[in-house]
Amino acid sequence: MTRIRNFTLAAVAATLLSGTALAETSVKIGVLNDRSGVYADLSGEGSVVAAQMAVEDFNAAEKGITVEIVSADHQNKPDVASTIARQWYDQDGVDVIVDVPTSSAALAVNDITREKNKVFINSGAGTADLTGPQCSPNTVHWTYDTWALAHGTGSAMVEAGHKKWFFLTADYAFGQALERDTTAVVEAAGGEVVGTVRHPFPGSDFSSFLLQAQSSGADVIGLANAGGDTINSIKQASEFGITQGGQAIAGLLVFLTDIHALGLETAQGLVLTESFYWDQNDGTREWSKRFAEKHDGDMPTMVQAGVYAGVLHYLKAVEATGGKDPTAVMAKMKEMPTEDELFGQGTIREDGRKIHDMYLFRVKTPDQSQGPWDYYEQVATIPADQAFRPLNEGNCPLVQ
Amino acid sequence: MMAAETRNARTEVAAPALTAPAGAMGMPRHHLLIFVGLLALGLIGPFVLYPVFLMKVMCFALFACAFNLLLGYGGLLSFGHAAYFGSASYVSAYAAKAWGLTPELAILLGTATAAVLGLVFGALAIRRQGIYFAMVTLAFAQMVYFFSVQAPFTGGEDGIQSVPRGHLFGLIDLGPDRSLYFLVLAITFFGLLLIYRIIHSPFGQVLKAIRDNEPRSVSLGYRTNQYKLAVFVLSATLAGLAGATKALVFQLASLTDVYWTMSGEVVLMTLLGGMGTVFGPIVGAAVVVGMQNYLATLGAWVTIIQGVIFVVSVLLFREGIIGVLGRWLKKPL
Amino acid sequence: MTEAQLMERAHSAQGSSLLTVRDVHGWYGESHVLHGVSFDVHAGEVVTLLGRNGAGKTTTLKAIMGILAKRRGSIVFDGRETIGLPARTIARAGIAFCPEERGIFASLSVEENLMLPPKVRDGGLSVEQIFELFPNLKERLSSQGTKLSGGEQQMLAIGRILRTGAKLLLLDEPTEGLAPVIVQQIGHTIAKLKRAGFTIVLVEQNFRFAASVADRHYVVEQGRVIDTIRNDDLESNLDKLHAYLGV
Amino acid sequence: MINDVILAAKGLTKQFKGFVAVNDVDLQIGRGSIHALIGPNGAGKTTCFNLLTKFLQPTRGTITYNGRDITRMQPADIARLGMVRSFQISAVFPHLTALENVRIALQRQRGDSFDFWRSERVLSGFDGQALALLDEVGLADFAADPAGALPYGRKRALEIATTLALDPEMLLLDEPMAGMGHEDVDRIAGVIQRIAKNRTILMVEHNLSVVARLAGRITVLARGKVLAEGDYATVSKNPDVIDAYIGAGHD
Amino acid sequence: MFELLGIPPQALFGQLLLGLINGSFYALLSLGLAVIFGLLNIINFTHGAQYMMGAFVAWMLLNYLGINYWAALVLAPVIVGITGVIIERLLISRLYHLDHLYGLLLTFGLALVIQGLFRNEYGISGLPYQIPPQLSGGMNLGFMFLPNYRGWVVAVSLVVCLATWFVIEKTRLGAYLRAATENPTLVGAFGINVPRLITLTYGFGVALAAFAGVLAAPIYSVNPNMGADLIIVVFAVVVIGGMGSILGSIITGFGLGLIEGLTRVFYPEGSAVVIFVIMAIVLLVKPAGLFGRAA
Repeated sequence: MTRIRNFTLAAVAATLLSGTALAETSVKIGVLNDRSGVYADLSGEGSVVAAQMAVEDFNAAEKGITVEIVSADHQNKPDVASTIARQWYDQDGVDVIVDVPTSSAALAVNDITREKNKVFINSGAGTADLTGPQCSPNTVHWTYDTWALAHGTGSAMVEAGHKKWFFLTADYAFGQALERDTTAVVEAAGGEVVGTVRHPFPGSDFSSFLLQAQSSGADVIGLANAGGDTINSIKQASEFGITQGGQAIAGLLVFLTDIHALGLETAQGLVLTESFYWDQNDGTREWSKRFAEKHDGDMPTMVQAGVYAGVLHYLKAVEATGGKDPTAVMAKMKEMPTEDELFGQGTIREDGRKIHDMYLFRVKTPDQSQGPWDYYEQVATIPADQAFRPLNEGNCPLVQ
Repeated sequence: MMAAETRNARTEVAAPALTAPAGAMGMPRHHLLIFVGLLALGLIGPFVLYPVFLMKVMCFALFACAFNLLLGYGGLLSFGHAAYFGSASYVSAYAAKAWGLTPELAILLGTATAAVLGLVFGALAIRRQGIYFAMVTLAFAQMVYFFSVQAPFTGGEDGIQSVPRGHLFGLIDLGPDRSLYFLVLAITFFGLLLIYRIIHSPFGQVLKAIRDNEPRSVSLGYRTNQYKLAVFVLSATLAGLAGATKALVFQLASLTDVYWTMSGEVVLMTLLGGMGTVFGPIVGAAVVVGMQNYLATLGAWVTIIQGVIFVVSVLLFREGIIGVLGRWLKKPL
Repeated sequence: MTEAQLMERAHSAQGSSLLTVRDVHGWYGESHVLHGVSFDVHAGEVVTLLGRNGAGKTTTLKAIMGILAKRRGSIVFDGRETIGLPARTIARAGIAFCPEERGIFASLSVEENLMLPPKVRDGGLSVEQIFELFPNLKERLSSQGTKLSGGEQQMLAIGRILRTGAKLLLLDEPTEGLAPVIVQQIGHTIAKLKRAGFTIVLVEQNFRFAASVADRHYVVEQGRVIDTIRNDDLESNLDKLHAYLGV
Repeated sequence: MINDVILAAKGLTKQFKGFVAVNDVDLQIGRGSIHALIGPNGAGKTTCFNLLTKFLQPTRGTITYNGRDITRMQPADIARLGMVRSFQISAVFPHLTALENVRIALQRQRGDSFDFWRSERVLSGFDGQALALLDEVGLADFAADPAGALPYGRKRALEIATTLALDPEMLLLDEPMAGMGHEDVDRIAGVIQRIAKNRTILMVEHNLSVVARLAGRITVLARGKVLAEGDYATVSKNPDVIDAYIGAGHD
Repeated sequence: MFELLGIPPQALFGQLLLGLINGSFYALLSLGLAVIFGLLNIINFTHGAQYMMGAFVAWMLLNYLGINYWAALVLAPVIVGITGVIIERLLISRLYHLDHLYGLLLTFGLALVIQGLFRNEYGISGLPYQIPPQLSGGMNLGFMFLPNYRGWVVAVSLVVCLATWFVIEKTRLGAYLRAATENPTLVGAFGINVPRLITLTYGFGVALAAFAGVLAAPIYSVNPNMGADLIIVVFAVVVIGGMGSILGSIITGFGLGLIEGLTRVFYPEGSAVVIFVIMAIVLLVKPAGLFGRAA
């Protein structure tokens, strides 16, 4: 079940040599994500690489912390995720689970982590419920959530004059949540929703729905779906000349790797929100270059970046508390401000929400692109204090 | 219809004495011994292996045995048994979580749902035979799948999560894995004994006759469609029992349980263990679940291995593990 | 009379043997139907297999044609052992089969049915010659094969194997269920075919018909050939035959 | 004319795609008789048989059994009325023992039993009866053998025992002698003769000597129609029948 | 302007046309299944995987060998068809003496293997395959913008379906096929190599699936699971059509595409399930399917 990446560094020797006073702590990190499915590229092996980099950059060994990283494939299924998480906690001595894309899997791991009192640092999943009704004292939601994406993309698009929206929504809980959140934002910003079509999930042919969107007179078509559905929608939108026809496409959950798969020819002009892009500043570029060297030349996604930053912050808390007691470590993580090269400075809120800036990007045209992985131009920054759902609106029981 | 060849191969095997030496419950002694052995394994199991894993094996063993009742003894290959397994899992999860039903009631409700679904789909599906029957059951299962994706109560792709295990009869806390384990063991064992009894009941006799030669059964005055429907419903119900129990074990009901690959998996378990044998599906389930558990690191290779097992079983190994074993021991298992 | 004597008598009847069947056993599933059939057919002659229902006549034809799944013994056609060969190879060697149930394909038109069997060698009849034999067929070319009357279907079933160039025709009860006038027509046809040099093995229940077309008759019972009667000797053997055939 | 008619068909017709297999057949079977249905190959005997046993639905015509119209009934229900058929190829349950084969039929007396919760030991009450029936057809020693492993002739015997277990009022036998050796033919003929007491039997049979020996009344079919009817002597002298069997020459 | 159930008729035409496009895939796939079923009596569960292989082979030809779409349209079906021939000779041919359900199980296992192998090698996010330049862009039909490629899909599918129908119904080879479907023994007794006919038929049915796969590559993402869900819908199409006739499978395929297209307008949530609902109804009324021969 667990791919043991024997990453135990010669901790004892290191401790003796460096002569630090810290008592030796051994930590086991489980990277649980999609390794073969639709999210394998945006999380997958890259997240393991990111976690390893965090351990290295933190110099764990020198600090007397032995770190072992294990990983497994949850196949985007909540039952598989829950089985693995259970077994990791019960049998394999895993202390912290990181990444876990796919909302259903994340919610499952969220539950088990609380039940077993361990630590869960989510980077891959979108559902804002993790810090809303389902919030847990044992969970940190690091990278993004649907509220942030909807808000970023929705408000920015309306501000840019795209007032009339048409939603192409995957007909299941996640898609509906995305649509609902975005609708609220659009309407708050003075836009209107002129139509919605709920497509079966998963779907392969979206032409019929796109045609309905096209004839709706909307300024922008919001894609409230994910993964393969989004890719196919964008592909077919380009085929039907939607963007040439003057309508904009807003991907509500699109990742760098999706753009990579689609190619700029198809994806150009798409507007999307992310919390990290490799080509933002020297810090991100330097780190991403190191990442790419270890990962077949692929640039990191924001999910992988979130895994790095999350693991780093966790290790800092372990170091600070001198142990790995989950309650103490969680308290420390929330107390300490976060700081890393990728997300800059930030905080972790009471409900587990990691707070940082979000960015609105537009996908470049093939002409604008300088080379491989040069895909985004930054349109706007959504400051940290506006990027995420206000603490009191999430219905998180931890927040009184 | 199904497995005619397999069974022909077995005819030389099965030469039970006129009155088989009967142990308790009218079982031949070697069957009784196996049941006792299984029970012993079940009791020792959680002290040796991870109990949650064992519970999963048991749920799937029951599922596979229920499926085998239909395929191995009814001669009907359903390619949509996930529908009953999964819908029961959803209903019991929802009943336990949203209505706060006690676990035994939740399981009962889930099982009853599967029974009703089995009755409706079965009544339609038995109008076709052979490959058509398989395809029709598959298509019905897809309808259940789409319904599960879209119905609000199933939670779409999130599934129904954090299902409370609750207190059995309102008394015994099932939270700890161990206490739940023994409930699951009891349910599984009850299910297996019931299936055994069905196979060896007057009804089971007629069933085997219909499987062997339907026109002849008709000419003897049996309304064969009613028997086929009855076994379909029984099989769906027991599959539902397995699904409902699984929902409590994992505190989760999800789309995986109703997806068509689940229907394929149960066929694989049965085929691998030995269809038409009493104990084969248990072994098949243990092997398949164990493989999924311990080979999970191999990623897509698990699917490939499963596919290869399918192909090999069909080409070379149609009797399955227990079927072969039974031939060696010259005793039907 | 022993088998060997029988064979000898048969041999002396005409020239060289085109088909030599020796001790052929055959099974349908688990039921052992042929128990050592032996007989010969000489080039250019018409022989019948007579016998009661279930005696093994049809099975014998199927064994020769190679479409009986389980068969043993020896069947030599045109100097070549065929017992182990698949039906298609036997067909290519020059044997053609017209089954009892006629085997007209419902999804094929009359023309397609007629043109279906491929030419295996030269010397077959041309389509025009077949139309001469069976003028009815010409008018019904485009209709569905099974829409023809029973007699027309039989003509089609015989007609289509004449095209192929096969030397030996195996006809299984070509008169079955047909009106007398059609039976006569088929009898004429067989006579013409004989004149055209075809060798024919005929399975018949219709004894008078058999008598009117054949050179020799083999009597089949219990999966064996138990007697052979030259057509010329038929009158004198009538009582014996009636006993054999159970009428 | 037959006085006490048990089974009657009127205007029975079956059309298949494009051809008429059974054409306007009238048939009357007298109670307690052995009635044979004969005719050359392709005469429509088996089709007729399947129509009477409801395994095929007639295109036209009516069938009455004991004065009751059964034209639209299901085959299983015909059996419940006491009219049971056999099959041309042996129809046993190969994976059940010979005893269980017979018992399946005996078990029918319990009605449509869906009692899956009961042990099959409740059926052991039938074992004595089943053994007696097996004994009757000379199969007592094979009671515990799986039926599939029996030789062909014994399978046919087992089939008869199974049929008898229902104690049918009327038996329909589809070529009971098909594919049998001499000794078997005699044995089965004997069995049929024995079981015919108090029963009506309608049989399709090719073996004319068997028909001559067993059947009191014979209906000859040819090309889907009734050609002649009567006892063996009458029928065998009928020139049409002789023509149909022996056939007309072409000159 | 009048509206039909709240939809302007122009929009309706557009949707019908799109339904027809989807129907093209159903028709091609169910035709392949019908051809294979006719002669082999096997429901080819691998069909979806073979459709996927068609798309992947096209992708590989382009990316590894630089072979363009047009050549791939011919080459990929041939290549995948050859793998089908190998599968039939090596595996399926061993099952003809068994119950047909074993064929279903075997091909199901094969589908798992093939999909797993592609997943291992290429992941699941999908690979890009561009619409060939000759077919990019589209035309404005007034009531809708029809991408040229979609138009091409409908046209070429219709042509291929009709050509297949023609070959099977109107040629000598087709006569062999139909005859062998009815009575393989007799056809063999005429000197025709029936086993080879069966092998080639399987290869051809598979090639049809692969052809549909190549057609699909530029509009759907090329991914190992693309056939897995589609094939189950096609099974339903086949149950509705009834496997009876070649023309039946074509008509049912296109027809159900249209019905599904309409559902997308009036009740989009139900569009994935409408075919299964129709199947249930057809089963109730006509168990043998619309064009099926009675069982």
